[in-house]
Amino acid sequence: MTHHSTPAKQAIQFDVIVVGAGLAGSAAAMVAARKGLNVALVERGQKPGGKNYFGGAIYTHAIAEVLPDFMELNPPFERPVTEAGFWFLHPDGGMTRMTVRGGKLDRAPADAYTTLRARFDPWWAEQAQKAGALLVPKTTVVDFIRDSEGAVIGVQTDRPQGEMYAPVVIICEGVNNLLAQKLGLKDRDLEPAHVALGFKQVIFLPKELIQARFGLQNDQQGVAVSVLGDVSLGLPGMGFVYTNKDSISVGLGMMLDVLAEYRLKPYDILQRYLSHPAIAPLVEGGQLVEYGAHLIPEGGWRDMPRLYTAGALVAGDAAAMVNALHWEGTNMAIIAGKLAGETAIEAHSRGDFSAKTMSRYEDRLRQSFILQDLQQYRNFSRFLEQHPQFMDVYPRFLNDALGNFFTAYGKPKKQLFKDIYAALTQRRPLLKAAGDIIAMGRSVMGW
Amino acid sequence: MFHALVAIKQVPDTTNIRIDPVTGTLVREGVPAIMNPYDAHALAAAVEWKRKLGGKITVISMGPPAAITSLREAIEMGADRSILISDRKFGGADTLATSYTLAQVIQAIHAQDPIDVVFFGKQAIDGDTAQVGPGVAVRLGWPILTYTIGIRNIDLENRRLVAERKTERWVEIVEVPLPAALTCEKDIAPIPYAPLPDLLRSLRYQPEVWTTESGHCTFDPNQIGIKGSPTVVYKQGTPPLPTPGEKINAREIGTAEAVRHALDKAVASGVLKSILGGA
Amino acid sequence: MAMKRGDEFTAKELPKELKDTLPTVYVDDMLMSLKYFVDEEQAHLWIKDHAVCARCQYKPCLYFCPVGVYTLAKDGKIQVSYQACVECGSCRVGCPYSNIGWKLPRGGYGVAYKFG
Amino acid sequence: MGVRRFWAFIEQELGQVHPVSWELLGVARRLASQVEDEARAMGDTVAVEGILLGHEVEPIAHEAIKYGADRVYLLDDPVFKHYRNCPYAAGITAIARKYQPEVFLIGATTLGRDLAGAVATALRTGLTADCTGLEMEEVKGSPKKLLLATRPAYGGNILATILCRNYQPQMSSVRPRVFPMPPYNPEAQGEIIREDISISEEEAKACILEFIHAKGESVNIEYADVIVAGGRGLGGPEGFKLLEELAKELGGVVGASRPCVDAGWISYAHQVGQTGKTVRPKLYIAAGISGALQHKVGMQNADFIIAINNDPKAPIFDVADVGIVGDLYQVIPEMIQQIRALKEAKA
Repeated sequence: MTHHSTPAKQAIQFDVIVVGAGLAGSAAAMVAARKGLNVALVERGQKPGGKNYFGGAIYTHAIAEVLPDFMELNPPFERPVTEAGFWFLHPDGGMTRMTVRGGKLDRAPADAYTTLRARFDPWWAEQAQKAGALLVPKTTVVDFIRDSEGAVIGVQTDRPQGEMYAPVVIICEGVNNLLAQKLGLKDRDLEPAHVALGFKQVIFLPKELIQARFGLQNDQQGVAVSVLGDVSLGLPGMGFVYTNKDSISVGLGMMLDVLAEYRLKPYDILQRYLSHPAIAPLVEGGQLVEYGAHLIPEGGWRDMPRLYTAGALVAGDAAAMVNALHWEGTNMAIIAGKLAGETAIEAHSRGDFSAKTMSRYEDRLRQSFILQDLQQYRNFSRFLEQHPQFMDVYPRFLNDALGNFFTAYGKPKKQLFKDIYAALTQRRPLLKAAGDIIAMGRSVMGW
Repeated sequence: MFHALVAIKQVPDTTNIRIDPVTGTLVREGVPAIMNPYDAHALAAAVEWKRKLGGKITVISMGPPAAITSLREAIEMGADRSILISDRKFGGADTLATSYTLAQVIQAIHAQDPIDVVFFGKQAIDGDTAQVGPGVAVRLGWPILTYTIGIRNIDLENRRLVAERKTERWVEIVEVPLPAALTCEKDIAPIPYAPLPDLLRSLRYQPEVWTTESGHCTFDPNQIGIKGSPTVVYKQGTPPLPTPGEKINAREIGTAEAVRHALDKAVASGVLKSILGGA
Repeated sequence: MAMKRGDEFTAKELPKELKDTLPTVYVDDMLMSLKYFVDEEQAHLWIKDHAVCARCQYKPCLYFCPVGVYTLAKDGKIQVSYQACVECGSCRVGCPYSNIGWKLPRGGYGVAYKFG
Repeated sequence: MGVRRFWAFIEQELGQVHPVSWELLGVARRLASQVEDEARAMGDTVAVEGILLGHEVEPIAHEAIKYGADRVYLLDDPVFKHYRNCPYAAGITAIARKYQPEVFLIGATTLGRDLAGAVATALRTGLTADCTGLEMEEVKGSPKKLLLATRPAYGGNILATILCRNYQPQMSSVRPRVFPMPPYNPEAQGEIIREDISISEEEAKACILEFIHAKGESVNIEYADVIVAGGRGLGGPEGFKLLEELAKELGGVVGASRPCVDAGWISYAHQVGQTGKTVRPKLYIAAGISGALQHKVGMQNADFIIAINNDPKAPIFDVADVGIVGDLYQVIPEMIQQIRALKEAKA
């Protein structure tokens, strides 16, 4: 922490410095720059998106809040999500599918689009540049500059003569929130039990082949599914499959503590998942164009840092804004970025960057779904931790039950229901199962 | 005051090119363009000497409009001025036409603002010809030192430069009069991690654009582009995929036998002949 | 029942028939698809104290790193080939002894995803 | 009655001739024979001629004749004692203008590549660099056969065949050790023409102050004939002592893949591959190297590759001429023994 009383002579001065040109950062920069503020959007990668890796799909309701006419600017989405749901993989090679298709999902613009971050993020940052923000690439922020009262008045980058000054710094550094920790907004680093390691392959396949294999008519249709059961060896984790224009993203996320304790190699698990009899035909003949991995802050509410201090705000993954159950993180990042940008505008109009003014950011978050959802699901990740059955026992039960249900093998139906009942109670006594359901209900409803 | 000119080229990042395993062709989809790595090290050397002697650096690049990004990156690395030489008429130029075009531009700049040293990269990683540097030097009538791995001294008063150049058998220390041209190996200088002010300046810098009609410099239409190029690509293909050699399993036939078999094949190929003291 | 730290950390074993379903994959094959701007001068990952690694019985870092940066040298020390790193942070967070030095690479260096 | 001259530059330094010079004479002879019939039909003759510059180097001219040159143009002058770009380029340009060769080949060595670019520009003609294929063939629209020069581009991912239509001479720099050595005929007869072209030291411009011969640690793996390279499979720095022993036995140097250099087992000067050096040895022995693309790019041009790895699936086997699946700590000592035995048998 370097303490400067007055900025250097020809100091590099901005109204707002945003750290990280990801979904939250570019949104914050766009909103602030639009109101005429002099914004520096500092990105450590060669270009925005180069350091980001996700499932994944982006929700357009959040984009629309920041950029209402986004469809006219033809955003580099991959495919609209016209089919979503769950696949349960059975260890015996079978699969049960529960998906929703068409109907509401066929609206245009769609609710969600599958996306590739190295293609989308540069476009998203470009909108911030068009609004007037200055994108400063290839520069890593390593520390803060604070005034005598400890208010943040700038950042220290790792470049020679690397100080940049601004009364408001918006931290969108991503899941590894070392800057938020350095600023004292969080007292300890991430915990293995609260973060999932996502690892995935992007596999090139000709468009027609993707459409044939996933039952899609054209490239204006796409699939986004969560995959449970045998995908993560029955251990806490969730797989996914997303169809892009001419590639598919196939991967999974597993709790880091599980990977560490069972000493599992992600690339072995991914290869096993890809060769599962229900998945292999979908990727067959494809060419690996990229493998990557990224942490997901599943802890949510429990791991959230303080969101503001004098002269600084935290948004996106850096603030652990992820709701694992609903696959939500990108929309929260974008809207939190927007609310941070609005707070910066308000502070500049008042000329007051104290913690009190900065706290308006948290008020805005409370009024939005972000803090309400995160608070409601605050116990969900602990619940999952304490009830691994939802990753192993119940998906297997569901597979067996539905498997039996759909096989007519000439026994009286009474026997069929006995078998289904047995398939559950062998694995989990009825009373305990009931308890699990209630526990899940409470953790989801936030009681 | 020291005035260096650095000629750079924007090239596809060949280390990033994927070969389509099925067709064996080059997959160029989305291959980013970068500053030719050898040119970046040449520019880094120029920046080091500009900082030592005081002065300025002009960077020129012949290429399509997209090359502007590399010319901005040159400002980030410490250049003061960068010029894009871009015109449809320059298209398809081989090394002879390229050396003519660059020499014309350098002479035009030299006339207004005398140049002490012209820096080139050893070669471009997409063409690997290493001919442009010597070609430009001949047209300017300046001495050229290729494969330069270090500059020992630049004496502006006595108009002398002393540099180290690497040949296959030794390293030569050579002195040449100024103005002189160098083609540089990567060892000549590390790529600087640019100070923030230079990076910010490069973000706002708009490189100059010289064309055949922009009036900055005249070009003989018969010596530029395809018209000025004696060599032309007659046909192009991919090299045959190497057929994998024989794989011997030492665990099955024993280490000694496996090694004997491998050495026999090596001897048969004639590779070991000169090594083992054969004729 | 969060993961225990330090000397209390103990590895668990999957049932054998489940473990046998895991293939062994050559991580280098997957890494070939990745583009890096390698910082030849500065490594952004390091082992804080090799003596701590020597005491670490289970060395989970050799397994859970998604790109296999950590390997065991013949002399028992942990080798860090930082060039393959994709900056996910798992090692910093997952090492039972928090014995891995981790910082972001210099601006512009490190992994550069082309798809993401 | 014209003479269609095929020229080969005889590269020598301190009296020692670079073997590529003889390979060039071999190629020039093959190209000349490809146009012999056409020339006779047009009433012309063909000639394979050498170009030699230096000081008191006449014996080399005689050697050139024994390797197939009909004639050698000799520029023997103190100014040419050590290779310097300006005097050599000026001298060659002068005699090329005088004798108008049809094809002019120069070795793609560091010296040759330095020289060829300057000469081609001075003669305002075409030059194709680093060729791996040369043929004289009929080309639509050309009265005489033309030189088709094939060369690698994009780091060897593409092979391009280049043509130089109406410019003389058609020049190309030729990659060493691609073309065979021509036969050596001790009784061959030929003519030596001394050209007295004097160039002043002032015109020579460059002046060499000192030669530093590569010695000791400074490893020059880029030009080594034999490289014994180690990878992660060695498991530790001591593995390189074993490779050093084998390399010494073969008069070669030790190379390494990137992971070893990062682990600090060996210095960066030894690194072969995309971020290290590109090498073209006669013999490349890869011990414990997986053979990731970034490494293969740097060593796939070796003449002969022996790969040793205990993993049969290792990608290195795809580019190796012969692969041994086994433990390198057994295979390498055995190889050292057998090579010593081979050397004794030869001595």
